[in-house]
Amino acid sequence: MPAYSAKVMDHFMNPRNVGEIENPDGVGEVGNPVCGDMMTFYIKVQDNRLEDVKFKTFGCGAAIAVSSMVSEMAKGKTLDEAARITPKLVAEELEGLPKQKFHCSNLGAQALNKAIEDYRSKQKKVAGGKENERQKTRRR
Amino acid sequence: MPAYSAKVMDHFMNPRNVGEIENPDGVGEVGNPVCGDMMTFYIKVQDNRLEDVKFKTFGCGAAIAVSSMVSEMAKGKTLDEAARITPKLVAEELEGLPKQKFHCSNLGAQALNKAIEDYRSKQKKVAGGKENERQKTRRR
Amino acid sequence: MIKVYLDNASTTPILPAVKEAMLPYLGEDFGNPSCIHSWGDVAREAVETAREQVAQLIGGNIEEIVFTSSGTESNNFAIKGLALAQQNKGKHVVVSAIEHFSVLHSAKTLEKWGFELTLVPVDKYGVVDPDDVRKSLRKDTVLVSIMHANNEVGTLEPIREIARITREHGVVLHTDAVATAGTVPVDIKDLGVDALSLAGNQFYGPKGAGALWVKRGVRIMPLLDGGVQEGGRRAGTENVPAIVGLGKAAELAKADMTRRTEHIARLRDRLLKELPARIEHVVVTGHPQDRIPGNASFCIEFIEGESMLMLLNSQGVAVTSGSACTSRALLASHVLIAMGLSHEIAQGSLLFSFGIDNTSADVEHVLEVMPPIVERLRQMSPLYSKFIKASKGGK
Amino acid sequence: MIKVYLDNASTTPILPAVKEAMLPYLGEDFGNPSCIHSWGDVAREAVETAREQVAQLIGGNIEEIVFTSSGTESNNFAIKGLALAQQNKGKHVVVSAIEHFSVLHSAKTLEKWGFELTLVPVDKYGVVDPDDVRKSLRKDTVLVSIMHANNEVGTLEPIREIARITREHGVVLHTDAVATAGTVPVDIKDLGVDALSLAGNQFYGPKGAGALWVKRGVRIMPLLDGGVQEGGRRAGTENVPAIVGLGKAAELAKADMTRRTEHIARLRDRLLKELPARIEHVVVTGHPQDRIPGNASFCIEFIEGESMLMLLNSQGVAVTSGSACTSRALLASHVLIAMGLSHEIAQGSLLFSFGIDNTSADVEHVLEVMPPIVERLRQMSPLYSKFIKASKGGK
Ligand SMILES: Cc1ncc(COP(=O)(O)O)c(C=O)c1O
Ligand SMILES: Cc1ncc(COP(=O)(O)O)c(C=O)c1O
Repeated sequence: MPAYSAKVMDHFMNPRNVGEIENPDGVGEVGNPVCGDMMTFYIKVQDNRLEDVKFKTFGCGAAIAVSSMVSEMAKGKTLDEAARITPKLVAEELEGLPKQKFHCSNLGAQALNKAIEDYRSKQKKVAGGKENERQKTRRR
Repeated sequence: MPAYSAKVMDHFMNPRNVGEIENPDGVGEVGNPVCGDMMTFYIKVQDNRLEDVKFKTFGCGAAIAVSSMVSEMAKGKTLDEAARITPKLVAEELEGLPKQKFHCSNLGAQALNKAIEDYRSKQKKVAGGKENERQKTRRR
Repeated sequence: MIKVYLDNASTTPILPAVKEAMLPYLGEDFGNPSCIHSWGDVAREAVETAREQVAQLIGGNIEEIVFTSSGTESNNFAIKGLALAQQNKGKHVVVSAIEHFSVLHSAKTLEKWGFELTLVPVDKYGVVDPDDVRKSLRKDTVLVSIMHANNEVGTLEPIREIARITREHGVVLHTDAVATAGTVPVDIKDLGVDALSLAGNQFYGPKGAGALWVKRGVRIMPLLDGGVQEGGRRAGTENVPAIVGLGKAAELAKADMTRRTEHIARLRDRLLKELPARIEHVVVTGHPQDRIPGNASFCIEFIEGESMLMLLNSQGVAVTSGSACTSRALLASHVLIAMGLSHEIAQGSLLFSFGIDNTSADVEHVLEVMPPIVERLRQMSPLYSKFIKASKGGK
Repeated sequence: MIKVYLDNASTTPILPAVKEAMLPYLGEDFGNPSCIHSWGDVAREAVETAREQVAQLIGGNIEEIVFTSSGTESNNFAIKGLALAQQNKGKHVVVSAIEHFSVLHSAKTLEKWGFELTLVPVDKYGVVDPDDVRKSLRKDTVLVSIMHANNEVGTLEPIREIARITREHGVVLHTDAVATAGTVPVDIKDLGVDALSLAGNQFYGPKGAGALWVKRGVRIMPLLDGGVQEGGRRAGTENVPAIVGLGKAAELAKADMTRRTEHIARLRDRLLKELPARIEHVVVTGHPQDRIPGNASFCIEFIEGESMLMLLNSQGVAVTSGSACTSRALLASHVLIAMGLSHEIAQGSLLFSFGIDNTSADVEHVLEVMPPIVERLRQMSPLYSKFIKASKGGK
């Protein structure tokens, strides 16, 4: 292995929160197959908290482990707390990543943030527009 | 060893005809310590034949073996025959020499030839001059 | 746990007889071959025997063999040394787009040194068209290097035809035969090349010994300057045990080649046929027929290579993905891209490379563990879910 | 026949514990360290352990160690790689006149590539004057390389003082420590150098593994292009068994250095003192005190080295003459000539190099067989007869 920690191996072999959320409150997709990794994060928000987080990832062992770890770290946190999950924190929680895999932790944090942003931008539209009610109904 | 043949090793370990000849009929010295090898050949001529051949050599194993072989090949030959001892013949008699030692066989043949030339040039002087008698006496 | 080594393209196990041959030189016979004493003699004779064995393997003369430390060194030596030795004639070099990085990056270094470089393309099977080589030649071309077979997809290149062209034009031709020498018949006269790289750890010899064969009369500059070892072409105390091992491995390879090839190709053929039959969306890469016997290479769509390797490893199976072993992970193999595959598909490359120790049971094990691994990763893959949704008629 | 190996400067025997450590990697643990599976893991861990052991030996950091195939490769890599990496800053390089050919000829290759080269002289003991290094420095000097100790005459160089000067001038300093690392304490911080070469076969490790230590932040161009092994600084499949052996040898050398040095120096000192006492016209070469512990080097007047080696060998004694092992025979050692000896005297050079397996009996054997050998060759030598005649008052 590219010298992965036991924690990375655990999250790779037993990834938490794999999957999609039906009618998610936010979706964040980063990366692409050309650069080798692609992650999609789905979030469900309840009372400003991440009630559920799921992901799908195409990529190396580190990409999968990072996705799993990010999802676990984010779940239950408030949106503001979750937005403060940095690549460094993710790598630390995973007990380190090989140098050439640092970008995976970047991607993971980015994907989560994108999902949060997605949720927030939708919220803004909701607050400002009359589709308010229609959306609420659809999202429940 | 630099891949010396058994014959070379034999002539190196038991060199024939090492030494000097007192009052030689011809002396040939070639090489110098800068290039690594130096040979001095001494010859004694009787009835146009090499009655005795001796050498002193400073140099590598091949230089010593070549000197010994040349002395052995030359001994008993007529001057003309001896002058036809080529480096190639010497190397063949020694069952080959490593490439980087070819020059040793050149030196050996050269030294012998120089000694023969030395003898011949002295002879010319003798034939042409009046020191004829004095030289003869000294040389016997 | 079942352990199945199917990464013989990365390095092979060392044959017991090869190890045995090496041991004295790690013990009593530790001498330096350049030295003028009996320890030196023993070491020198061992090296010269190995040189004979390697020369025999490829049909060369002993003075034409230069020992190196690896296939990589042989290739660096060839590309840089042959080009530099001829730079007064011209500064243009031609290599194929699918060369091993040790050739490709050496050629790039030549570019930094003022040479011009032409990369010859390949078709979808990874085959170089000799005509493309012909077209690439210029007045100032001094070197062409085309590999004998590609290590990732196994495709054999038409070296004979290429050699005919380079000979016509008086251009030196090097071939990287690291993936073929000791595995399939390699004869330098038959191929018609001027220089050829090989490495012992590709045919059950040790790591640490390779060779470059350079045809008599072809000039080359040393890569390693220093003493006059290897006829002044490669300085440095010879790695005697590894060279002895390389020689022994060459001898055994020559003697046993047909049997080995048959055994290996039989196993490989089953995998090449069965894997795509058991798993959907699998692309076989490389040439359908003209490939080295041990190579079974695929791209598994929608998933990425490293994660497959890791899950296969958890099932005891050792394989490699694209050029994973020599490139920064995550970059898709330059070989597959040159063959026209998309990055997306190239990321899912997987190379099973068979060796003489493999058995039918190994193939069956792979055929058993692969489908669930692929399934599991596809379930995780956003690309796969997109594909499924798209094929169901959209989101 | 008594067999006495006194050529440890050419290569040392391999310690049984070193061989033992290597064996698994010639057997089951044959993996390629770059590979992503358990065979790769085992090999990679072994290489990283060795890296730690080598780093410890010289006080460096693990990421600063690059494994190579030999001292020669380390030196080529250092000289060419450090100079090329800095050529935008300047193209002037300084090395001493007594460097090993792997440094000297690398520097000459740089000259062909447009660099300028200054050779710093040495005194009669082979010592470089740091002030000469200072004077050689120019605005465009990018690299200085001075060996830590000379392998032929054993003289230790004032690297610390030289490092002070190069640091002042912001010039990169490399030292060839092949003759010292693993033999005497070598600490890169204490020396103050920027790069340092070493080789395992100089301290009871195997042939085929050396290392270059390059200080963090110092740029270097690869000599071997290709894969990303060794952090992209040295491509090619790692020679795992040899690297493991180098690591083990480094560990043992560090642990056992004082005892080894005392043992070796004691034997050496006796020979240094006794040989000139028993044979007339013998010159001790190298520095009287500042020399590596195993080195006893002489010039035996009026006779030539190779023939001495051959006769010594016939008495079971293995030694070397000047740079016989790495130079074309017959050329007098460039080291001795640089020290001011005449070609005539330099031709008679003889190097006895002691190792941990030598005993007092070995020295006594040498002292016994040497005088008749010298006598015999002198009787054959035209130089000697000239000398005798001259000292008797001429012909
Ligand atoms: C075709 C080819 N060339 C060169 C090499 C380089 O060999 P090494 O990494 O042993 O130096 C390889 C290695 O697998 C190869 O397959
Ligand atoms: C000082 C020094 N540098 C470099 C080398 C080159 O080492 P190798 O021939 O093992 O490559 C040697 C070899 O003895 C040496 O003594």
